[in-house]
Amino acid sequence: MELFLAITVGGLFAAGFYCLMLHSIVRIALGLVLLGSATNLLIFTINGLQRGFAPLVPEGQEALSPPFADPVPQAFILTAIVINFGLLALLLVLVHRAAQETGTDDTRALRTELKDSKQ
Amino acid sequence: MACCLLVMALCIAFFVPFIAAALAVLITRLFKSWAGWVLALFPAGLAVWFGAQVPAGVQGEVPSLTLPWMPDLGIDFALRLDGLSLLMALLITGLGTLVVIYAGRYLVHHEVLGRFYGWLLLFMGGMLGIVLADNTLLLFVCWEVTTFSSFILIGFEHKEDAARESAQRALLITALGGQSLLVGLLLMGDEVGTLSISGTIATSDAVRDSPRYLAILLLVLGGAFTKSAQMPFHTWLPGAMTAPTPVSAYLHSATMVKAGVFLLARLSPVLGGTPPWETILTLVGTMTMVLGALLALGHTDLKLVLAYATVSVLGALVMLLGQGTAASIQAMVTFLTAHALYKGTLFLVAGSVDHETGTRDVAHLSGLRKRLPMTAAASAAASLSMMGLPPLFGFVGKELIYEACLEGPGGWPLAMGATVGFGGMVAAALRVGVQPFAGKTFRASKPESKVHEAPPAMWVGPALLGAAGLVLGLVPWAIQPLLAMASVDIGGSQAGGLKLTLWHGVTPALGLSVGSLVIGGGLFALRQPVLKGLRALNLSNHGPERFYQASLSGLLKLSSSMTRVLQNGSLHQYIVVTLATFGGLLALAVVLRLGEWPRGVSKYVLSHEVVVLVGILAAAVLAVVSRSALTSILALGALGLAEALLYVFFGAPDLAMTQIVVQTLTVILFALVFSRFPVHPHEHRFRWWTAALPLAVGGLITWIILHVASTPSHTRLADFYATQSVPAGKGLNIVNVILVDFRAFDTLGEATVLATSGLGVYLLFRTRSQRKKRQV
Amino acid sequence: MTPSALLSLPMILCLGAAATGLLTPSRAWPRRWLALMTMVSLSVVGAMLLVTVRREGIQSMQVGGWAAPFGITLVADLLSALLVLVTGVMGLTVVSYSAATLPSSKEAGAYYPLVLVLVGGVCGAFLTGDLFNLFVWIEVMLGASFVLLALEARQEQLEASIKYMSLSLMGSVVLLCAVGLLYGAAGTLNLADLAVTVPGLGTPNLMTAVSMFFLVAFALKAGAFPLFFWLPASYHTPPAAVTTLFSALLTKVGVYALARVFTLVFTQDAQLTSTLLLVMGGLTMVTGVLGAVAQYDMRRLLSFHIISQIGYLIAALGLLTRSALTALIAFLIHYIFAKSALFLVSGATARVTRTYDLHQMGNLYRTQPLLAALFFIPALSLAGVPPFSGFFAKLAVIQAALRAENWIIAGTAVVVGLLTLFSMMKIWREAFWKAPPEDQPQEPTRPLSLGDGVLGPCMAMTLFMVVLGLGAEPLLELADAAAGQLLNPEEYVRAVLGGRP
Amino acid sequence: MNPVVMHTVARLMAPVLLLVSLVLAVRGHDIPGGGFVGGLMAATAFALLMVAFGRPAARKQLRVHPTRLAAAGLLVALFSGVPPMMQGRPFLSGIWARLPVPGTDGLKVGTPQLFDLGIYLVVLGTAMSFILGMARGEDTTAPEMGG
Repeated sequence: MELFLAITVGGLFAAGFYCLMLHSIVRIALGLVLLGSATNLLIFTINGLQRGFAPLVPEGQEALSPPFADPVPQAFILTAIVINFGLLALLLVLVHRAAQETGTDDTRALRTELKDSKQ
Repeated sequence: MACCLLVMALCIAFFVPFIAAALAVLITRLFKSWAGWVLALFPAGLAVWFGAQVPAGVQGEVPSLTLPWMPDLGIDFALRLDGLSLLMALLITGLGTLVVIYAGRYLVHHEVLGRFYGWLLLFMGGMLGIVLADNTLLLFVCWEVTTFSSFILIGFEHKEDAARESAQRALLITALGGQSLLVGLLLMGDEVGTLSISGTIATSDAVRDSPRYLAILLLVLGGAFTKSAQMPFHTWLPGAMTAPTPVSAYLHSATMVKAGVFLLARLSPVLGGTPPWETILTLVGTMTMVLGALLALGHTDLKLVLAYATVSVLGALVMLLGQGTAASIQAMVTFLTAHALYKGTLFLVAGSVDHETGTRDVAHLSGLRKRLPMTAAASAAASLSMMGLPPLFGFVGKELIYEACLEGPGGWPLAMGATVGFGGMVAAALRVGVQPFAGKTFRASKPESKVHEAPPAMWVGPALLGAAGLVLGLVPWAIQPLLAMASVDIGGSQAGGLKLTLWHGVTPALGLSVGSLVIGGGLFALRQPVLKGLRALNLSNHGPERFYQASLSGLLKLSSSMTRVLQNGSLHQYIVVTLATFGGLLALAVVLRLGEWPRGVSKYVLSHEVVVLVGILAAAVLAVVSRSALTSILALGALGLAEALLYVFFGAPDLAMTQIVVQTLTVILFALVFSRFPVHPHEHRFRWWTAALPLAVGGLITWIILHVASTPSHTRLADFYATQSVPAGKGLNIVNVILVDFRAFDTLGEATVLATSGLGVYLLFRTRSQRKKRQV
Repeated sequence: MTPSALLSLPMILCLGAAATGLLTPSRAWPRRWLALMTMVSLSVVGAMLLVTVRREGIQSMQVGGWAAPFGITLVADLLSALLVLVTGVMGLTVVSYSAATLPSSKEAGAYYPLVLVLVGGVCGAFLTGDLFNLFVWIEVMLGASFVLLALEARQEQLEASIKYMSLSLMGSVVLLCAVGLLYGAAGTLNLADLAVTVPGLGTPNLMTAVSMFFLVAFALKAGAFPLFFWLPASYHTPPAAVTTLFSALLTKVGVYALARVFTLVFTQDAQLTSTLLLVMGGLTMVTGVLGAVAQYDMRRLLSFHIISQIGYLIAALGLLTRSALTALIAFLIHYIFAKSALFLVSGATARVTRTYDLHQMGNLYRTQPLLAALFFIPALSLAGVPPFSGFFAKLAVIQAALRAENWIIAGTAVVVGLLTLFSMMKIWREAFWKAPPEDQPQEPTRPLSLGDGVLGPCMAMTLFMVVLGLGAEPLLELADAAAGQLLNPEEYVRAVLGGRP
Repeated sequence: MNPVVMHTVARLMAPVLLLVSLVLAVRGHDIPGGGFVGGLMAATAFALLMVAFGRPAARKQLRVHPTRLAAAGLLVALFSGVPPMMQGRPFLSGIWARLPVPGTDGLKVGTPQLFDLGIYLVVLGTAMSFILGMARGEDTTAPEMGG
């Protein structure tokens, strides 16, 4: 399974990076979502997968005995998902505001940076 | 005890100019037009103190102190007052006193006179520090103090373009040399294991025998030559004449430009006496001397002529150091002193003439001696000294030079070169020191009645200096012990035994002296054709000057074109370069270190998992290639759901739940943003060559994941949590216990990010609606 | 107070004050004073931490009481403690400058809480001993910086924010991958635990590959060539106080993290990684300073200089000798102060001239003497002119390069110093010396004085520079000790893991 | 949809959603769930109110400004780590107690749960910032209705 998931993750990375290379900010944001998913799956895969067996201790027991899925990457991913989501929302609002100002989401419209170095 | 007091006094002497600089603005404000006299007390006091040290110095007493300053870098606060230092210190403080008095009058109405004094005294402190320092880096620190204070002084009339231009040029050239010097000194320090100058001198063989000797020598010479305006670095000095005249007199003739010569003298026991040293110094020095003299004749501006003549003299001094014989060192020391006296005078005289008549172009000046008698007398004494006529001190110095050339390895050819150089100087002296004052007809830009003698503050300095040249010429033995001491400090005991006499008898040197006078007289007589010829040649605009201009504009061009290429405002390009860098580094690591095929990765897969994986990839591809925004968004949603399914299959229900919720919200957010503005139809078409880079990076990441996945999995952390979650964490859901207990700190940060972005979103929308409101 | 409490206090203080600030009424004064008080306390905590570490060695604390590597560890070695102290001082400087310069409507808003969050994130990044936690604190810091940058929502700021965010988030993705891969390869993310575990894994090649992810991620945060684009694209848009805060702290976290992982975790393939760092550092120096030379906007010029100075730091890290790391730390501290002073002065200049465009300024040497002095000293210091802090810092770098016989880095450092001087003097010539352009109405401006509150923070920074220049020895000694700790991880490991091997 | 039906649905569903969200948050320690998902669920309840009754009404129902809610949540989460420091234990150490609740063998309560409650509030506040902010952003053409 790791083999196939690794290929999928690579594919997701490729798709995400491809989106980043497009001239549209919304597509860039979309690419970042894809990259977020790719990263989460990477973390999920990385320390070995376990079918079934969620890391929940059965009621009344003191400890969980193997086999069970590694809870550590899950905790990492949960944290990462939330962080990604928060920052993505911020980015989208920025895109939204910038588009209101410029009327487009094309990155080529974002060139006021050059204003003074042309002189 | 007495020794202790002496050392303390030395230490205080080091700081006096800095204290004076700090007080300058205040004192100027308090004493107004008397400020010059008051401030002059500081250098005057120092001069007296240094003068009082001469007898003890002659006895062989060398006060020194070493305080640890930055032992980690090997920098000590180390001072040492040997003969060479003493001579230089006397020149610096003595001339400094006169210049401070002079400037008080010269710039009396200037609105920022206080600041001017501050910078001038700061410079004096740096200069004094250079000559007193016994640690190469302390010397360097002071060296740079003189560099940037002279930058400000050159650009003192800063609203004028020429002043700023010259200040920048001086700074760039001398700072370039400074950097070179720094590296040289550091390398030298590493060779001998100390930065102490006297320590280095004691183990000088280590430097000369080192394989890095040549590099060290060249780097140090880079510093000395730029500071002392040797060819081809001389171009900053004539430009520096935009500084007020007192500054030129002080920095650009008597002190700062001598710093380079001083440094060479100081280090000649360490670096000198080798074939490269002799060759380079003699060659560069002679060339500078001759060219400087030549260039001096091509100008009629008093200060420019003096500046080029100074270049010429600096060349002579360097040439003498290159010879390295006892005689040449003695000649160097003597001539350095003579030059400081007469050149200081002539600059101050030029300032007075400019101040009183409103011009300093020789072509428009003559017959001033009646209106400016004191100035004229000082000028006469100084220019005679410059010409090397007896009974002035310049004559003593010049005779020594000829003798040294004849005796030294350079022999007759060098002596001839010196004669030609001095011939030029004679002509220059006639032009600046004699021509404006001589002649019957009065000529100046103002009517004769309006031109009168400069105020006392402005003639006392030149008069004293001129007189000093005369007195020392008549009684040279008065200064002989001091100069002898300095010679010994440069050339070792074999350079001792200096004998100064005014009359040597009829010697070959006297013949050369006469020769140079004849050449000089001839050049002066033919001054008009010479001037025309030299102007036609336009020497100062070729060679180094061109090079400086070209490299400056080349730098600016390089800079702006590089910025246009790199930081061109295109987010697309930024992303591509960033991605390419990432991919490139990954490829490097994979090619160099991780080339073998990953083994032992599980290939076992269930059919429903394959379906989900294919679904994920298909959704991703759809999201990427679809031209419809809606399709892309929906594909994103589908992708999230498929991902959640994977989490369910592999034992992560919390993850699945969160993933579904978050992905739903993401899709809603995208939909909202997309619905807000007309997304003009995306012209993007899927292109394989655009996809090559992302695919390569994705492939590399897959490759690395496979390698990681082929290592055995680690269960240490998971086992701990599985056994501790219930007893210690009081929770059955291990993932949740990790989030709120084992790694709650992460969650705290996560919550902060979330709250911050919520705040940001809210604020961004608010600013918009507020702006709308204001518009209404 | 116990040392362990000291370690968590910076984050508790900053985040607590940020949250409390948002709960206070929307007025300027409560939020301003809360921020000021917090920064003062943070500086005190930083100083206490530094003293404790200096006296008793590296301090560590297990958050939640879970032994490393199972919980999250906070660790303060000399470098961390020093950086926390500097962060506190910078926070105080920026807050007091903000109080003097910002309109009260802005002060009453979310400005101070955001600054506090940013500072808290930076402290967290400096103090954490866990790589995933480092990721989290970097995101905290980034999140706050995104909002601060976009706060006024003018078009150029929106643009700048979008560029800054896109590239930063790309870096975060790489960082998260790096962390994930390292967990997969080593089974732990605790730095001390990694220092012990990694050599025993027997997969040095894999570690090299993983280290590339960290290199890219942190070099991007640090603003190294060729990953610095976000920096000049954004730093010239927010108010001067915000730019100062960013320039003082954000890129430093990247440098700090690079130093941390490449001295503690990825030491197996030092040949390759050092070479990469050296190449990167050298090119960063050169491109940064060349970028600056052509600029005529004061803040853009200064922004490019951030990059060139980062180059020195990365090159020093690449040399990886004790003297090079000493130089790195001394340089880092110097440069935080120098750069901040210059940005603060640029803000003060803009208050007087109402522009950042050098073409439009002039004659400030006469009209604003104090401002001129407060520009001149940091400018010289940045260019490495003695006797200011920059000289000794740069000297240490050059000396380290010479001793390592790396002539190229030494030469580059020297030449870049010269070009830095050139571009600083360009500001001096244009803004302070030349006559102001004629179309610029010459309104008689009163010279700024210390009483205005604008120059106070500039003055403080400049004083630091003079003190750190003439009295560089204590800093150098401290930096040397800190470099010793970096190069000998045993003490770090012992402090975190206790007796456990 | 018929506004009356919508109002009724919202009035009925919102409290239920809030209740479920609290359960998710509190029980998250033992079963899948937790402060994050709980907070989002609560936000959904207010979103429902907004859809039914409009933005101002939802804002009023929330009572507290959303950013202040998030700030308060952050403060709660931070504060849950402070009591152990008073005992000389590290920040964020768990303190547990068992409340005697009749009919059970006691209800366990602890600072980690308080922490999770803080997260719940942060998420609720943030989600409401998004939702209310977006809703305000939406009617940029309409005159601002206060709030």
